[in-house]
Amino acid sequence: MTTVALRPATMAQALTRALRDAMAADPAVHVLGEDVGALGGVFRVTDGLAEEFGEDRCTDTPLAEAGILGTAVGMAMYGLRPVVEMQFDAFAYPAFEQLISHVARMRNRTRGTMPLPITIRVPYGGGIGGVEHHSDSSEAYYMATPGLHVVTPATVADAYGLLRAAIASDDPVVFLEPKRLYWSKDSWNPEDPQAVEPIGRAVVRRTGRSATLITYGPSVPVCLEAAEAAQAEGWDLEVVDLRSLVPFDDDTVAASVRRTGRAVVVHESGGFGGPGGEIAARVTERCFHHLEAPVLRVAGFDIPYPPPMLERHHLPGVDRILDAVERLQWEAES
Amino acid sequence: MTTVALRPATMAQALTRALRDAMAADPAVHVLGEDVGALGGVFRVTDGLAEEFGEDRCTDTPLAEAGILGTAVGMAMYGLRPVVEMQFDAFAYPAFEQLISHVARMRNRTRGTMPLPITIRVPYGGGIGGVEHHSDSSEAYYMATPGLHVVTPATVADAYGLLRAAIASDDPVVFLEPKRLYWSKDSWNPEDPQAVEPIGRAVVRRTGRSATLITYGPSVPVCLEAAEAAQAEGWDLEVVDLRSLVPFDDDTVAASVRRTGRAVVVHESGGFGGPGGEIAARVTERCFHHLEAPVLRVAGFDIPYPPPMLERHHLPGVDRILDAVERLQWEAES
Amino acid sequence: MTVMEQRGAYRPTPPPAWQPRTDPGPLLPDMRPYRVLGTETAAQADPALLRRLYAELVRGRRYNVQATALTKQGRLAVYPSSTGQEACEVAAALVLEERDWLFPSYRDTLAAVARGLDPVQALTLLRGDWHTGYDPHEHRVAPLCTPLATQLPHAVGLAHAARLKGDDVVALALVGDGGTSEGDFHEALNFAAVWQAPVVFLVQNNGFAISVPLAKQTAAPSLAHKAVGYGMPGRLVDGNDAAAVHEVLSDAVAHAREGGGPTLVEAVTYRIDAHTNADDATRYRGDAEVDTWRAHDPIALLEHELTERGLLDEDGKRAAHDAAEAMAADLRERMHQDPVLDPMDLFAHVYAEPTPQLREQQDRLRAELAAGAEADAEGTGR
Amino acid sequence: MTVMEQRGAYRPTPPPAWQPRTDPGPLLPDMRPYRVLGTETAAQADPALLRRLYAELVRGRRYNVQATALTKQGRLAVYPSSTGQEACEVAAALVLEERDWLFPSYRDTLAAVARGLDPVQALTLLRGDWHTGYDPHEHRVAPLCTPLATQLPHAVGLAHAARLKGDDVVALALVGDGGTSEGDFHEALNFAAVWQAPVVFLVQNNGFAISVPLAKQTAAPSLAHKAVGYGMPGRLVDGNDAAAVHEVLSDAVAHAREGGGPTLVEAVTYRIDAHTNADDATRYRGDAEVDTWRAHDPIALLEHELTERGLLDEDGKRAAHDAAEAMAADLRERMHQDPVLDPMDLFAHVYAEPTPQLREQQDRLRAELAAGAEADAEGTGR
Ligand SMILES: Cc1ncc(C[n+]2csc(CCOP(=O)(O)OP(=O)(O)O)c2C)c(N)n1
Ligand SMILES: Cc1ncc(C[n+]2csc(CCOP(=O)(O)OP(=O)(O)O)c2C)c(N)n1
Ligand SMILES: [Mg+2]
Ligand SMILES: [Mg+2]
Repeated sequence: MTTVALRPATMAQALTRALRDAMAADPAVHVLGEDVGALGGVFRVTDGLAEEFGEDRCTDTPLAEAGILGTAVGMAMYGLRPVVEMQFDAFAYPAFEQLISHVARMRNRTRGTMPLPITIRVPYGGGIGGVEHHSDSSEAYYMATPGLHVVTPATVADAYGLLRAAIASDDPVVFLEPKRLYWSKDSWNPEDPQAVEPIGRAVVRRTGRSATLITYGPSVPVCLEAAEAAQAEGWDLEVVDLRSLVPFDDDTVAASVRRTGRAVVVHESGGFGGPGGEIAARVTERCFHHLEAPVLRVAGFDIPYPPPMLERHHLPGVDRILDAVERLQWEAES
Repeated sequence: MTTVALRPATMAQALTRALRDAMAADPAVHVLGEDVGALGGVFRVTDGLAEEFGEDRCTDTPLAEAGILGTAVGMAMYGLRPVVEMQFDAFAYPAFEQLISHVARMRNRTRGTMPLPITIRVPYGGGIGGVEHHSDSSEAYYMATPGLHVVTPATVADAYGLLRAAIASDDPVVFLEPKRLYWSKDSWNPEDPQAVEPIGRAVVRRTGRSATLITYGPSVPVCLEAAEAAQAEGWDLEVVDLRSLVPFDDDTVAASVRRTGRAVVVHESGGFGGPGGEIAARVTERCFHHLEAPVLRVAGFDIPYPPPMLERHHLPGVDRILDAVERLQWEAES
Repeated sequence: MTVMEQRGAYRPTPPPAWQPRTDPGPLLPDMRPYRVLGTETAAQADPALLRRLYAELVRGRRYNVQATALTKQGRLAVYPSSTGQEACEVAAALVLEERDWLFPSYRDTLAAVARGLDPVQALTLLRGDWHTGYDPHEHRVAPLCTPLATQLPHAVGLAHAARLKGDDVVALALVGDGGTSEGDFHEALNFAAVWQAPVVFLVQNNGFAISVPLAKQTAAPSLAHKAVGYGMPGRLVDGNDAAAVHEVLSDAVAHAREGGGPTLVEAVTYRIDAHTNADDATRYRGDAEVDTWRAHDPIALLEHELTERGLLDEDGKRAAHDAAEAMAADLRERMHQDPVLDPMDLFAHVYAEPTPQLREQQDRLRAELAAGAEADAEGTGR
Repeated sequence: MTVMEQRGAYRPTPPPAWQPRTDPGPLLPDMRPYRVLGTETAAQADPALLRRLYAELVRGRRYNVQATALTKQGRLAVYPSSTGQEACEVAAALVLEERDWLFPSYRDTLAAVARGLDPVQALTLLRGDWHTGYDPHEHRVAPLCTPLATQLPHAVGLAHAARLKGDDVVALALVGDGGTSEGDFHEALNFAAVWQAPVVFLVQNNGFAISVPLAKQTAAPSLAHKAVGYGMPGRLVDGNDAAAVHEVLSDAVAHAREGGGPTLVEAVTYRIDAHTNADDATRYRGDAEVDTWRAHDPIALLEHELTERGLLDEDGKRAAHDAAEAMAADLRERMHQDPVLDPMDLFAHVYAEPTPQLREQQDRLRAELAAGAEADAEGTGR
């Protein structure tokens, strides 16, 4: 085993590095979006790319999200691999028709002759004090759209690895970047041959025996924190980071819940019609006779995302997770 | 009890009647959409309205769904009650930004001072031999959007009653009309004072003791048929027609499942990330200790809607429902 | 900081950054649709081209008639006829080189066929056995597009990509008059102009969007006038005059090929048939209007010109007619064969590799089908 | 039916249905932005109006400076300054009657304030205590709109509704240069023209959409030229010339009020500050460009005119300045008070009546808050 030099970086930096490496490796990779050029994106994720690869490879588009995604479709039809940046979650909505009616379906419509290797980067979620329309968790819409992969990293290393995998994928990938983790820091080595993560595999971030917290993206660190806090109350919680919502890693999730017998799904997105329902339902289908309690959900409320001064009441935090764990019918335990 | 004269009508006719009665009752009600005027809509639901109420009350718009919904927002801001027709499910997608970012949020954004009483009629679902983009089941998107009511009738009487209620509601309602039930016929009386159904109440369409089929819209008749067929195999199935996905009638659904101890959710929409996950999860949360088996789901496949010649393989039919019922772990029964 | 400090110096000049980005004059279309047939310009038209156009128009009309008949015979789920619009359909196909790309809407199977696509493949969507019946790369024809105007940004992106790669490729995108109202029309034209992409937009203004007449769709002087708002030239042409449409489109394609950027062409034409076989046009228009347009029929216009100039005799007409009948007979025969379908295809192309979830569903359907086949064999069934 | 039977008669006339729907001539904007200050036209301007504009500009600039300062003091989450654009903001507010409606974007809190809205209420969105800080009906100011161009169809719908009801109401909608690229811009202008709705669209072309300069946004001769594609007049005006903006907008509002339909006005101006306090403008533009615009400052232009004509002396300046300072002091003081927030409001306005599901969530939060308060009181906590 060779020793690899680890370097500290933020998630935003890891994403930039992933884009840069992908562009260097394959001239077909083009970045386009609003303010991705000279400005380097409002979150600076495309910083330096226009300078290094030229404006034809990293292009400031007119402000029109359907136009951005629609032209990316045409570019992909001609063999390019566009990486599109949607500036904020809610500003991807104008592109939904292109996404649902074309991006997700083109391969299928054409019996596989016209795949669309498009990566759609969407900074998502709250916790950054953004005013309305800047903090939506829109993953439920993407999950309900067959033909898309839906991926979201929670660590610096995964940000790099999964984005590389997304760009390398011959299918469209909605790549959800948790805004409030952009500035999270960690040590990681992009030259590690294992740096590129296959899409579709969940990972157990913390092992435990009492119950499983199933989560992804911005809620992963919160769940890890909750697991630490739970230790003090005598619960040994396992934390599964899904990483990929589509495809869904049933095996990893079900194996964990079969071990622990209890589960809570945690996400920031609204609960009703959100990802948690799907996850709880499929876990229950697979682990029914192992479950000591129904799979519970801790999610954002079913309300439009709150204004900055109230968002802390909305976001699933440690206490709310622990409350749910407490409701997992421990009395039933013999 | 007064005797009421029942008249046979199709669901499409009941919807027309609901629009006409609502327009006659309240001059603020305006219908707008593509081809809703002289043509009477591609499904003839607005037949005769332009003639009776004038083109200012029933207006053919330019072809631009965001424009239709966006101008409806402005009309509602000025006190009108627009009823918008989206020509087909997939053609509502261009209006998603207006829907999610404005229609669903305006009341909340303005602390209740600017409610938007808009009804958005969306013919949805398959089974009519439509070419691509004409048969989507898009209810998962609407369910995941707080601020909307999501309603869908399965009977002629409900089509009338729920559409009247939707138009009367001070909140935006996405009114999903099951395309393949447009020509379903039944007897009903619009003058019956109970004709207007409150939004948010599920109804038990068939009582049974063995298991509950939870369904809505186009799948209701299929479930009733399945229940009849099941009788022969010794299962006495209850069928719950949700009618309203938002708000969700937890009480009626949970009461049924507590009685029967088993449940299958049936819908045409794709399974993954579809309504069934939410429904199964919330039923399980509420009825865990009454359940003899996990709540199962019978749904469309997780694929883009098939071409007409293959759609019968995709749509949940009687056999698939009975197969699911069979998997409800009857052996476990003492 | 006070207000006074913030304020700038005094310079009562015009706003510093402003200058017209383009001279609008050359972008504006003429106020009358450009015509060739029946005018003096016709004398300059290439006889070979006119004869070719004639043969294609006759074939195109026959194709429309045949496809409409197939709906009545239950062989097509639906058919949006381009009867009356054949000059546009045919010219759109003929002005392109092999390496160029065509972006058709649902109404433009004829353009795809005129470009070389097998008519049966072109009709697959409308027969209902699959969404797209051909490999788009083969004849460089994008999938027939149903959601209005959504194909336009695709054409722009493809043309832009080709230019970035240094390839000499032009994209021609078709859209209806109604489709110009969609946001995607606007966004596509804007991107095309900003990027100077080699793309040509052809609006077939056939007077209606299903039942909605043009006057309820736009208040613009013409749809071609929209071009100026994007900084591209707009051209207005008689869409039933095949020679005129061919010339205007050829010029636009050449302009794009030379790096001149996009053009918006509005072809004024008329939808002689109903929107589709499922539509009842009598609900929104009278016969009289249709008749005025029948008198301006694209085939009649061209036939008259060719006959007048001695370029077409009865034999020539018969030859075109016979070729059209042969195509129709072949189409009829092949469309009367049931397509062979495999339900398992439903899962084959959703992703490069089916997800584990799709694999499960695939297995379930396979088992169902096997059980069904067995039951059928045994003459039983639930 | 054969092809021959299908074909129409011969009539080599122009396409029957086609006629220009409007004469494009009068719709086209002039090629230079309209100016009043520093030109001969200025002499005809109403002195009272010019003085009023001056006072408002000074107040507006002070408001921008104050709001920017509040971001540094942590009292605003974010502030998109309209420094340099005050002439547009103020004129937009002043040309409207009480009963008219204003549709601002996120950058237009100043227009809302100039229309009479309490500055603190106008800043609620940007402070972050709620999404909209005022009842839109009170001053007929729609909620500040963040998703680009989405407010434009709202303005059209409202104006159309008012006209249908027989009310004399005009809507004025503000949008940025970047926002003109969005599909909603297109759809809104098209609906407005087809419906002849009494609405005026004011594009503040401030040169940038965050970092993206106009040349990457459009290739049009001017943004005002887009008007012709909708069949409405386009007007180009020097957006730093308050008298000119006021005149052009007044004309457009009067035109709309008289039933003449919509107008598109492009005001050429410049965003002196960064996009918001969070933006770093040095990444995409140089000081030199900003300086040329500082020299074309809207206050300086007007002040020079007024001074030259003896309409403004030092006392007058002082009075305007003092009024602005008073406004700023009041704003500062009130913005330094913490807003009183009730987390339960999160559930209060999602629907007219909370759903059963929301009621449950509301109860849960209430219990959490009570538990937290108890824990706080006991000095404990998890
Ligand atoms: C986004 C979208 N909305 C609505 C429709 C339904 N629709 C199909 S064709 C049509 C009319 C289109 O008219 P036009 O663009 O003039 O083309 P034509 O049919 O006349 O060729 C409509 C409204 C659609 N296909 N896509
Ligand atoms: C639909 C949408 N996409 C993206 C954004 C993010 N965004 C906010 S302001 C802005 C630039 C807008 O530029 P412009 O319209 O010129 O207005 P200005 O900010 O210059 O006043 C962008 C891209 C948004 N608010 N809405
Ligand atoms: Mg048309
Ligand atoms: Mg701007």
